[in-house]
Amino acid sequence: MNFRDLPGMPVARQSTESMMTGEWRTIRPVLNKDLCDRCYHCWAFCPDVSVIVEEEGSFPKVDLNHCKGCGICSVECSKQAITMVREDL
Amino acid sequence: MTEFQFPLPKEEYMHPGHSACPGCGEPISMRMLLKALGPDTIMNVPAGCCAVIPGVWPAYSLKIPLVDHAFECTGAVSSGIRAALDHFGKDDVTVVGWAGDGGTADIGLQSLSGAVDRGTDMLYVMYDNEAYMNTGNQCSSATPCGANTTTTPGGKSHQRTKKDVMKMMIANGIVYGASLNPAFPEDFMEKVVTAKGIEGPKFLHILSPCPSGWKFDPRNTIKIARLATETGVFPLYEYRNGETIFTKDLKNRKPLEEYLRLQGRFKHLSQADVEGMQRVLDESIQKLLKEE
Amino acid sequence: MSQISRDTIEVRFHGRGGQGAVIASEILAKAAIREGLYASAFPSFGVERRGAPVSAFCRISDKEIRTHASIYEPDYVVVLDQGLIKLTNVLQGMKEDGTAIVNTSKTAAELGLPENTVTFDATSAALKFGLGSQTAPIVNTAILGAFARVCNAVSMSSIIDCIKSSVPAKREENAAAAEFAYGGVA
Amino acid sequence: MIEASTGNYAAAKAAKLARADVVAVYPITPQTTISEYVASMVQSGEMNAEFLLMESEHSAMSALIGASTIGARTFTATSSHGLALMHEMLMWAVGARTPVVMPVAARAIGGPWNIWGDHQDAISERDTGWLQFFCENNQEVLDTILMAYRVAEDREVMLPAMVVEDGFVLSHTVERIDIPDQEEVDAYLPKYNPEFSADTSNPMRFGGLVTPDLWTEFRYRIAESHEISREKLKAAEKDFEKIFGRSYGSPVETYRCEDADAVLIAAGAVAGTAKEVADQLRKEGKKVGVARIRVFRPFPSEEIRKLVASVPSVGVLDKSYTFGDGGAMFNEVRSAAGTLEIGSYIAGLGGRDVPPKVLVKIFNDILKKNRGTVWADLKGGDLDD
Repeated sequence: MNFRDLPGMPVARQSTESMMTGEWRTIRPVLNKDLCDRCYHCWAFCPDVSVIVEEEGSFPKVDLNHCKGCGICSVECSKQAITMVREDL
Repeated sequence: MTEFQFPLPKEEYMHPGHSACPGCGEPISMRMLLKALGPDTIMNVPAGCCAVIPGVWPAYSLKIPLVDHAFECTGAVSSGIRAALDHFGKDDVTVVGWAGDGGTADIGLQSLSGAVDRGTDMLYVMYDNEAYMNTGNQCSSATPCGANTTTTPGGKSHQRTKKDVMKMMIANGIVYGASLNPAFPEDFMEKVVTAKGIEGPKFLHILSPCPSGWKFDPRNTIKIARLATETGVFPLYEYRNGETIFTKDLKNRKPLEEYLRLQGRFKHLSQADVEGMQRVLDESIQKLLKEE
Repeated sequence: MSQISRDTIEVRFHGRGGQGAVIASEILAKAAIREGLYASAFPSFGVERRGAPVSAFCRISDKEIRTHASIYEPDYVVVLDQGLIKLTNVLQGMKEDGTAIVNTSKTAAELGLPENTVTFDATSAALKFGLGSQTAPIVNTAILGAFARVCNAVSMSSIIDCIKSSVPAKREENAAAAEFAYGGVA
Repeated sequence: MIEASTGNYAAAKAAKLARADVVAVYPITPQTTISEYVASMVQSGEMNAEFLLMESEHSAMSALIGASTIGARTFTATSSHGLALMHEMLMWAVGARTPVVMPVAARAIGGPWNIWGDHQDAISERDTGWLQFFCENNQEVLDTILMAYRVAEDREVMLPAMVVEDGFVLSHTVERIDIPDQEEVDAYLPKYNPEFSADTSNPMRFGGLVTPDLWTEFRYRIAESHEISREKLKAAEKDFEKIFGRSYGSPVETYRCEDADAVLIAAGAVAGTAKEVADQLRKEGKKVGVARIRVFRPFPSEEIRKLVASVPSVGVLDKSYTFGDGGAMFNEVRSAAGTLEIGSYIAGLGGRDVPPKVLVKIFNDILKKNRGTVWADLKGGDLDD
């Protein structure tokens, strides 16, 4: 990008979706569907908008491109269905 | 724990990929707040974590307009945005000033007071991570007694009580005030929706645990937030028409120690210190219950 | 040498805070402007307090006034309070052919002022028309009437019009006081 | 319509004629009556603006940055400590590209206290990126505010503009001015129509975090807009002359400079007095002229370079002092002219009158080609009697 490409005002409007914050992660959430009762606490408390619920009733999925691996979902899961697993294992 | 099915509106007003630290409490509350307010919202933010989290230019994480400005002027900028919207007949747009505890309780207090005094129709949010976190955990006037920060090293020297901005704002003339905790989403959402429906200056105090500053495992953000209310450290209440109503039970409280021991910022406290703090907390809650 | 072109008339008012010297200078400028002339009026920018000596200035010209400096060599000096004569040299810098207009019941000679002094009892005139009180008469409009009689740069009718549109209260009484003064000066 | 008007009344009228949408004020001498006039015009319905009473000048500027981002035409006024307090937000307004227009009733800055006029406040903001105009009289105050909106809000400029009137010397002096008709002003000044404004139907972030990777480019774009504003201002003044029949020779007005042996460069109301003195000195056979810097930002380097090259001796009068070497305006002139052969004169600080006799001394000193910094009205100084 050179100076000519800048807008006349410093307006930012490109979605952060292109930022691959999943790279920050050292542990990742793994869901045990046998235990999950789809309470969606994992979805509600995710700071990174990285738990995806496609429609009501479906199992939550993790957007690994963006999930930073904080592990809040694993603690807030009402059925302890999420475990955090080391990325390199 | 509150049982709820699909507890929040599904619509997202935040993109993934923002710059918050893993486990940060701020984007959880921001996400909930926007779900409650909907798209007809314009927000303004000062310096602080809230200026960094939405992303590095040209990337931007929210799906509402956001206006950046300097540290001490959140209230004033909200007033200006509101005035312009009113002038153009856009009174259906909610104006949100979203600032941290330093930007509110310290450097931004004058501007907030001015905006409340002017009767600006705005939702002012103090997301409270109890220190200057964006500069690396320096003590603010919202830092609790005894907490370790880089400017209260060791923590023991910090014996001031947390500044009660809500009381100041009530005296200043807000039409609605509430404390909000993202660990209680239904209560959180209800209060935001209530506030949105009232015209005038509203002040929301949101507890925002900070894993790096409070020194806890990021996975415990919501757990700690919940304990803050369950122990009585962060009572949940609503202020309206001169009355304060507690929205979560304050009578059956968990021991303060459960909350403190999860956080490295309090690890230097002796058992006697903790007991002393429990006594102070109990006394203050007795007082609160009498006021209700 | 005067650095100001003589096409310009320069007036300096001396009064006490609250007597209306500043308003008088502004009314005079407004009246001149109403007549199509150029004028400027400004107070001495001091720390003004009620009763303290103040001065105000007015320039009138048929050309654009570019000078933005105080007046040091006035063509006219207008004194709203005879007590000021003892306190300050009200005639300081006045041109040799200049004229002083002083609010007093005495004569110039009695006050030790030179011949080119016109005296008029503006205090009595003000009280006659109910402007201010015995202790604090508001004499500015009356003395403007006297000034208009002495200096014909601006017509009396314009001054009267501007008094009526400028004074905050008792417009007719102020105008009448000015008319009375205009007729009463020898 | 011909009226008797103080500089402050002229400034308030200009805000009304420009149809400012949002006005935010905080009182400070000698600006206060601007706020009062606007308040009464809004109160009476003569002016249709949102009127915000702020708790500080910092907040006034902050509120306007917010309002401008929504797409509102914005107005405030300040002086001295108020301007200094705004400093941070002056910088912000530039970076955010919010074209706020603000008269400054220029005044000394304490301590100790001094409420009177000089240029220290405005001149100290020369690095903020605001366009800065210095006016000679009250007509120019009104006219320049209208022109300032035209230039500031141009999509290729998008910079805030400061219109400086000398505190008291203009702000509180009644002068004859011609107040234009609303229809004429409407024809001259289109509605503010920015390329971007905060709108919920097209959400974006106004500001954001810009890293070292692009900061230079953003700063360059501001510098570029300053350059563009030069031509835009000339065009704005030309159009102004067509409609209103007045112009001011932006950016540098020269008066009897063509054949001059000595030229005094000055800004603000004192330049008018200097013109009178130049006429007088010419009658005495001294060939002197006056160059008035009307536009201080962007600095008219090219015009000044040409002028200085064409005149045997030049001096610059500053109503402020920059602690370094001479006056700020002097330093700009010297830098643009590329010569050390220029005199710096400091006078008229903190409300001290600059009478013709001081200007005569300065002209004579310039004619003698004295160099260095001269405090021209210093009691006991080089030019004292």
